Amino acid sequence: MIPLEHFLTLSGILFSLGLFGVLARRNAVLILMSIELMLNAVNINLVAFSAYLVSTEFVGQVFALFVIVVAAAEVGLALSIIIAIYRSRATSNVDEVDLMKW
Amino acid sequence: MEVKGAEGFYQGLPRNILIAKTDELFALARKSSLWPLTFGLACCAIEMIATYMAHHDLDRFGVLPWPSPRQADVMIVAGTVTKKMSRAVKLLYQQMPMPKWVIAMGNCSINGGPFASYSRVIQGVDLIVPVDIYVPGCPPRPEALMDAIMKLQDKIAQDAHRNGKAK
Amino acid sequence: MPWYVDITARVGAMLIFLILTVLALVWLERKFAGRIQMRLGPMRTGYQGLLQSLADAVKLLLKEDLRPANADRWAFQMAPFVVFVPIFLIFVTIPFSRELVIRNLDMGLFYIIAVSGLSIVGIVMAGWGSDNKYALLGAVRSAAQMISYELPLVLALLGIAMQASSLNLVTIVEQQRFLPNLFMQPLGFTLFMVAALAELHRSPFDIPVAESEVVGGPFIEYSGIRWGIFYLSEYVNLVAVAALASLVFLGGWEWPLLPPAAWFLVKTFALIMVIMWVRATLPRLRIDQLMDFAWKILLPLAFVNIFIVGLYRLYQWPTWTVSLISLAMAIVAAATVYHFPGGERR
Amino acid sequence: MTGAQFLFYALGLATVMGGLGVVLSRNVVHSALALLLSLIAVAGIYVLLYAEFLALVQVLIYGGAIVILLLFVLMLTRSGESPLVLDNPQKPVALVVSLLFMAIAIVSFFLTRWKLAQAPRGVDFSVLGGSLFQDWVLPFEVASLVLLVALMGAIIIARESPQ
Repeated sequence: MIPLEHFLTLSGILFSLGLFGVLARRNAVLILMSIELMLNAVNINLVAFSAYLVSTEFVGQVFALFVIVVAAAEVGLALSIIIAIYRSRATSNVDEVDLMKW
Repeated sequence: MEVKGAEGFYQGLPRNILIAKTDELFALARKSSLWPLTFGLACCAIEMIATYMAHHDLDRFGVLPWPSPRQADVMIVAGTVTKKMSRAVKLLYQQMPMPKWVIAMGNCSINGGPFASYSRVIQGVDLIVPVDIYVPGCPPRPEALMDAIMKLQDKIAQDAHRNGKAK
Repeated sequence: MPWYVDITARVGAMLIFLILTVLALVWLERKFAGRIQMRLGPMRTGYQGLLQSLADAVKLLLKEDLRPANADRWAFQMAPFVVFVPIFLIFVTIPFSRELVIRNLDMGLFYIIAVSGLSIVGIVMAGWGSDNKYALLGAVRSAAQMISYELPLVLALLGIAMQASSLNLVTIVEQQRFLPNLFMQPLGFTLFMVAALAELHRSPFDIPVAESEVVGGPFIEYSGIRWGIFYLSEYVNLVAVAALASLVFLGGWEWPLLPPAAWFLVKTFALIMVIMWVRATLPRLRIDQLMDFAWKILLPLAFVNIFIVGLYRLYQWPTWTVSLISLAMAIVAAATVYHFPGGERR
Repeated sequence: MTGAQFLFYALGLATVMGGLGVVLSRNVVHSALALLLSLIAVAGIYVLLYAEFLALVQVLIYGGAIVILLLFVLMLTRSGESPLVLDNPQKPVALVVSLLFMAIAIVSFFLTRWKLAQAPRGVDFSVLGGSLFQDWVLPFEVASLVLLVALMGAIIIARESPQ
């Protein structure tokens, strides 16, 4: 049997990889991909909890399902925003789209 | 088939035991499945198309026109090759994977034909690519093209046979 | 027998069966299209050209394996396998008869839908990795088409799953012992077959690989055995879709007289012949017509199909009413498409 | 090592390699393909956690749809010719932050006392479906509404010329 901690460690590594990607990357699509990694790390946690922990229900799987739904919606919307930005600015570099910051 | 570095391997073996026979077997497969590149340059192309069509049906020989040079075995140069076009023809030939063959169809592609004295016309496609079979005619009839394909099949079989025997 | 020997034997047997079937299908398609076009098809290679596909296969194996200088090494060389493996994985759960199956999964239908979507990635890899504008164009067309047509395909299968209350293919087949789903849901069958043609890149939806527009699409730069794998996977996909349709719509092996697996193969090959017939008959659609057709006609019809099946399940209607409504809808849809063909070119 | 353990470590390795590919690759399309590898491996991990349905959903949604969408947009925006454009100047900081987070998370995973069940177990697919449509029907409907709104929003935002 694989200990629960190993699943959690895997998800921790995956989450920090996603965090690194979000912080270090400039391209908007790459940032989106890193966010997907983070969501997946969370999903691994949820499913592992639902399999290993004491509970009569399996809320973890249901939640993971909803996370996937939200991820799909998020990707669709974000990609359309990226395309709109690319049309008006000819760039998908998030550091160049900072007009609203000051 | 030209394989660099394979000579040493061939030399160490007695003739005719295995390599020659497999070569001939491969040639059998190759000659039964000659896929020409789909392109035509001038009026000969019309005859070539007629040969592909239902009445003559080149599919009987396993000849299936293919649009991309990467998947083609035979190049049928059907028509006048102008200087401007010659670069494209040469490029297409270079893009085809080995082993590959060329059929020069019609007088224009053999030696310039009626345009033999024109400076803007290549005086025979064999000046730019190596030609295996020449089909004379202006344009040749479909039967002539079919004959050329059968000749090419014979040539492939004979080449394989000869490569196995004499060196 | 240890489990790994068992699995290897099953998968190997399936692989050999598929390769032989594909060789036979290539020959069959050339003969069949030839007969339809009043030609003979392959004649010279073996009796009636029976060895033609073998010759083609051997020739492709021996051809030079080219890789364009600017192609992306990794994506270009991996793409054929990324296309082939998911399509082959479909066959893990396709039952030829009740026992003759690699592994009967409880969620077989959903598994097939999920896995078959993966091969799009391989096609996009091929198109992008080739560094060729036609290949890229073909790959983008292919991805758009496959994503659009996956929806009606999945929704048509959803109708079946609702009716059978199961995703297990064996259960679905056994429920059709008396009445194949074809007669129950003619609309669903029509939707499935049309969407499947698009998924298979088959005429009249062969826009991604159209020779006259994109010169063979994503596969343009491939030669030799890698191209052969693409070709193989197109035909394996054809077999997979026809097998799936014969399982969920035609009742698979559940007919008397012949042995079960024979019935299954007969139905599968009949469907494949229909697909070849369509290919030899119809011209190609335009890309905007293709998208319009998926989103404005097939998708609403798929919802209607689900609605009808839902009403049937909820109110326990007699079977014939559902068949009649479904058939009427299919006919109305066909008439609509016939009278209002695709819009004008913008 | 049992088969399941071997499978877990292989899949975990694939997941992490894919993740590394996403964040380190210099080619955006390679990043997307590495993301696919990682996500498929995660689907395998779901199978090890007795969540077959979720694994299939993962393959269908991520492999069939999301990665394709990402590839599409990468090709439409043609971004990232040079690695300079891809990475921020705050890369070292990001490295430190993420390593720190990883350390804290892993340490806390091992220090926490989990209320473990007798054995890891899954849930039958039909039970999951029943629960989804009975106990969770409101979130389910909200989720479908979210998808619909996102779909319409995406079409409106990405449309070329609003007329």
